[in-house]
Amino acid sequence: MTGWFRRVSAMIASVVVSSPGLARAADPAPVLQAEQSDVAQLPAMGAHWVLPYTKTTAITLYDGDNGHVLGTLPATPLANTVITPDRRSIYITETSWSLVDHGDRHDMLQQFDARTLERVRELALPPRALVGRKQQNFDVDANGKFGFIFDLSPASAVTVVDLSAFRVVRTVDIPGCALVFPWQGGGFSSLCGDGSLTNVAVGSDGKATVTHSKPFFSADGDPVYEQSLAERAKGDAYFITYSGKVMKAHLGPQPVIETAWSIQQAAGQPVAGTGVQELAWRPGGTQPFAMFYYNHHLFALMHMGTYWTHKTAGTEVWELDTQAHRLVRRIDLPAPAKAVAVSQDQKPLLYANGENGNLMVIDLQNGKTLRNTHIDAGAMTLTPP
Amino acid sequence: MTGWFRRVSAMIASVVVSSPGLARAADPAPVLQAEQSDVAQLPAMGAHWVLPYTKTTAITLYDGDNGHVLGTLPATPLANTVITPDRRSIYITETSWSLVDHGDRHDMLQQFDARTLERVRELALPPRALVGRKQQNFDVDANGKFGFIFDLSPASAVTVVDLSAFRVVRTVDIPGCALVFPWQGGGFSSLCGDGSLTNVAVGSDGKATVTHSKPFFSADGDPVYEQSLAERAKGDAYFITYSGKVMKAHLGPQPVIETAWSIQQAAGQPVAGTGVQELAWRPGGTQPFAMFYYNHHLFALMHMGTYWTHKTAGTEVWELDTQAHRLVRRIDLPAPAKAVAVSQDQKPLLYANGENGNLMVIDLQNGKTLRNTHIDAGAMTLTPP
Amino acid sequence: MTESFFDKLGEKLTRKMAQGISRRSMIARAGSAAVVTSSLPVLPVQRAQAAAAQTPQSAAVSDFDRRAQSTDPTKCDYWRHCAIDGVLCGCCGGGVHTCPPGTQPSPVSWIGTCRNPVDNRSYVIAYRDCCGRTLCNSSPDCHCNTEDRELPVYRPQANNDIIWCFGGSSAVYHCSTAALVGQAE
Amino acid sequence: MTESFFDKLGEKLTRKMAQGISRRSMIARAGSAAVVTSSLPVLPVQRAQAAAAQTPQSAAVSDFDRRAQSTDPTKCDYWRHCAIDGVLCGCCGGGVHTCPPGTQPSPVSWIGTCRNPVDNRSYVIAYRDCCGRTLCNSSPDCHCNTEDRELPVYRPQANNDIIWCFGGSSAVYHCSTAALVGQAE
Repeated sequence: MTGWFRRVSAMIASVVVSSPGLARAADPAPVLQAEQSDVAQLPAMGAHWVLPYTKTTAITLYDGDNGHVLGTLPATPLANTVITPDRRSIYITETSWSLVDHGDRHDMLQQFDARTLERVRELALPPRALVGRKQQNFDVDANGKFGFIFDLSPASAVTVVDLSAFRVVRTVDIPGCALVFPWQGGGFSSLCGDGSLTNVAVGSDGKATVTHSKPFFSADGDPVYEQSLAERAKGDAYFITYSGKVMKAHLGPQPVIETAWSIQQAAGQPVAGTGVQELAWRPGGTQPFAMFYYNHHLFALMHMGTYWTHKTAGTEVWELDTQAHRLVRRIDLPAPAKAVAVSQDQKPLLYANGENGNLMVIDLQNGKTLRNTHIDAGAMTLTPP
Repeated sequence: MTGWFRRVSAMIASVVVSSPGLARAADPAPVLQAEQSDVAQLPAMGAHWVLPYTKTTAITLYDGDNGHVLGTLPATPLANTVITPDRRSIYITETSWSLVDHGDRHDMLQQFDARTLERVRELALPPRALVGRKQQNFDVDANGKFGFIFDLSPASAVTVVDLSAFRVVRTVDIPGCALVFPWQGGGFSSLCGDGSLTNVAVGSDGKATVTHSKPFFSADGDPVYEQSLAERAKGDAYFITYSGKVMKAHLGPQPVIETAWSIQQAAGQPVAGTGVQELAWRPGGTQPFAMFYYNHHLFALMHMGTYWTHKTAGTEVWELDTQAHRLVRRIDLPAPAKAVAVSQDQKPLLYANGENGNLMVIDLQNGKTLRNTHIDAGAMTLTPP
Repeated sequence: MTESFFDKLGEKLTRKMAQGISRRSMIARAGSAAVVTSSLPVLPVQRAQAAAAQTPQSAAVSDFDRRAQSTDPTKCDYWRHCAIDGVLCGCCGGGVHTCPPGTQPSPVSWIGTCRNPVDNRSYVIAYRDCCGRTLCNSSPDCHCNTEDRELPVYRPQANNDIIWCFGGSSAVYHCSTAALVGQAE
Repeated sequence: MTESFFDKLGEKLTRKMAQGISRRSMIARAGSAAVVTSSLPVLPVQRAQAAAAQTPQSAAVSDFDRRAQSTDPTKCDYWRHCAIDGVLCGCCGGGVHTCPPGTQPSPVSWIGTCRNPVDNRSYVIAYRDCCGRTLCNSSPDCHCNTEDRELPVYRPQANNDIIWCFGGSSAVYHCSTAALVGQAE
């Protein structure tokens, strides 16, 4: 107890009581003791943690069970985020300028410890894509060896990062293509403007080998959502079109793409077409889809509208069995939502970012809304894998 | 018409009409012609321009007459801003980190052209004070030769900048003192914790000479507001205490401080004391005072409260004649306000930043509220000198 | 039009792209880069041609077009704003094809096709972002996100989520304009 | 308390101040700096002593103290928050004296004196900011700005507008704590 603290103690000793006119409580409570400042650490990441983007400055980490804030990660709406498969790290790719809106541009990959939320490592990247609302701008493969970061400057490329060595391995040009859907290991596929996939195998030596699949959708007629889902652990993707057709794909050098099925048809509704005056139930939003990977049920934000309403907020969430191609249930939302996410545990929670900035939390065991709170929710929400 | 534009023209020529099913208007309107993108420039700064801090990212430049946005200057709530006496430039001091919340710290003085809002020059500074809501963290002298920037790290100092050469001349330590109130030329005074002024003369050679005035107020008993007013053109300051005592001072190496008078007494109200249970009309807010320098009428945000409500929003603005020490009028605000500003012309407008984020605009010729609009107004508003 | 705005911007873009490639080469390529060949043209503007030309169901008018007005360009339902995403520059000290003071128009943009309710003609609109300054803090009425014929990022020239700030001094987004390029026929 | 938290922070502060002076010397001082002598001590903590000791009207209880509660430290009217300005760390993954994960407590702070409604004693509170991360986006209920015995910046240790982030890795403000230092007598 020396130095600075001694001086503080001296100060305390000299400060007079500021309320001598008031009687002390009848029961003489003990004088409260001095506290030491400390820093909170988190327990192992829980299945019910939920990480919505909030305002334009952060990802705020909430406990989905009680709505309490657990911590903050710095992130603009253009940042991309991955929780590692082992839930021990959170990667964030971010772009900033040294003098806020000018000066040197910095494109960075940052690794945060999921318990301390401290920035463990960071790595300078080539310019990454500045494009909002896309989970698949950045992902890692299932074994956590490689990270894949989409670039657009405005030519398309992907930066491959060795996550163990934490260094850039190479940049692979993918002209006419975009986004990354990771394989189970050793590569990724990208969606292309001609309706095909470009597939990039990355060897353990870092060498890239590229293949092209045949077109399987029409970017002009009924494009596949950028926010289609990637299941890292299996190397599968669920490509979903504006009109609500779902195509499961197993990714690799030669992707296998299953036959399309219609969300609406699975729900006993008319198949939705692409007519600008054709009213139907349609998916929409900034993060319109989530999946409960235990049983591969798809959760889709749905609204009634015509074609070209792919960004429109959903009034309902439809739960769909992707194996049986049938509707499980329709969940009415308390308010229209732009983003949907789901926890990956035996008592799953559904999260929805309202257009009004609320985070809605719905218990999927009984469909009840547990919370509907204004948190300045942005366009995306993450859940632990 | 070559290169890129030729390709665009070729594209246009091949695009089909997207509404062939609709009849053209009976009167065949001419086909609209292609436009060129351009950048707006502003006219000379008008007396009714108003520059509130908005959200946490900007100073938004509004036309007070019609409420239109004229432009945006980048500024956090910790930025400080000066419109030069000739209205041709806007200086902003700002602090940022190269990687948003970490990396290299940059403290900068930026000069913006008031017509183009382009950043004309910028200068790296020693670390400046990071302290919100203080106009007098930064000011320039009346002839625009020197800029004075308050530092706090946590020792107190002032950085003197030669604005013509755009370089740091020196840093003057001012232990126990803070803020800058510029003289008519060649120096500044700072308020000190012992109730005195420290006065720093800066010669044309950059040499600093320091004097101390005797205490004239009690920082413990009834401190002078940090947001007291500086009248650059005359080298005067209007020091106002928490309880509403006004002391006019002529600044220089030997400041002359006039006798205090009470805002409340001038208004025919009881003089306010410092009792924590003493209800009275009191000034308060984040920018509680403004002055119409043509006739030296003081505008003070006033509320009813006890002592230690110096940050509390005002429900009224009191206009006071600082020469006759009498109330001119009391203006009821549409909503409680934290900041007040006034235009400096013959048809003066009063501006007030509501606690609710609104900017209120009041015509001082008739006291009518012209506008009361939500603009995410922050803690300060500037008007042209 | 001897040296048009587009020409100048085209030059700027070329310079910028050259710099970009140079920077990437320096920073990233540990070995030789794997270049994916593709039948698609690389220039986004050429892809936009295809995107705009093959709009499905072009015989019908979209809900946006049906409801659009032609009098107030500072509202989301102004006819040219059928595929805009962002803050309208007209609310920020700029105009429908004018960047606010202190910002720069992007030399490249995304492209929409919108119907003018006055002449019932469809026009090609270049949604050029204005860049290099922190976000414009305008009225919420001026924040739009419409989606007619808006395509995913793998069709970049028809995508409005991209920060279209490739050629300026910085790629910081400020607001979006909707300049008329020509009639869509 | 062999090597207390305060000791460590004190060391940190000393190092930081040395760095700050060094940096200033390098960047700014064209000639020799003019040093203002003053009878006031330089260390803020010592000034705080005077500020806290000479509170006017100490016999009466302020409106804040009168209305304060002792049960919910995530509200502005919690008794320790009589002079806080900022976001409560208890709403951000921290606690009343605990910084949220990923942030650092400032080694120095502003000082308030607040009355505990449970024992009617007054305590000295150290309002330590947690630093080094972008602002906590918590509920508006957690954004407080109280003002009991809050003094201007020329009495820095009693001022709550200062970003009290002098010793950490960066001076970016995240939230504010209200640690109990001791009884005010």
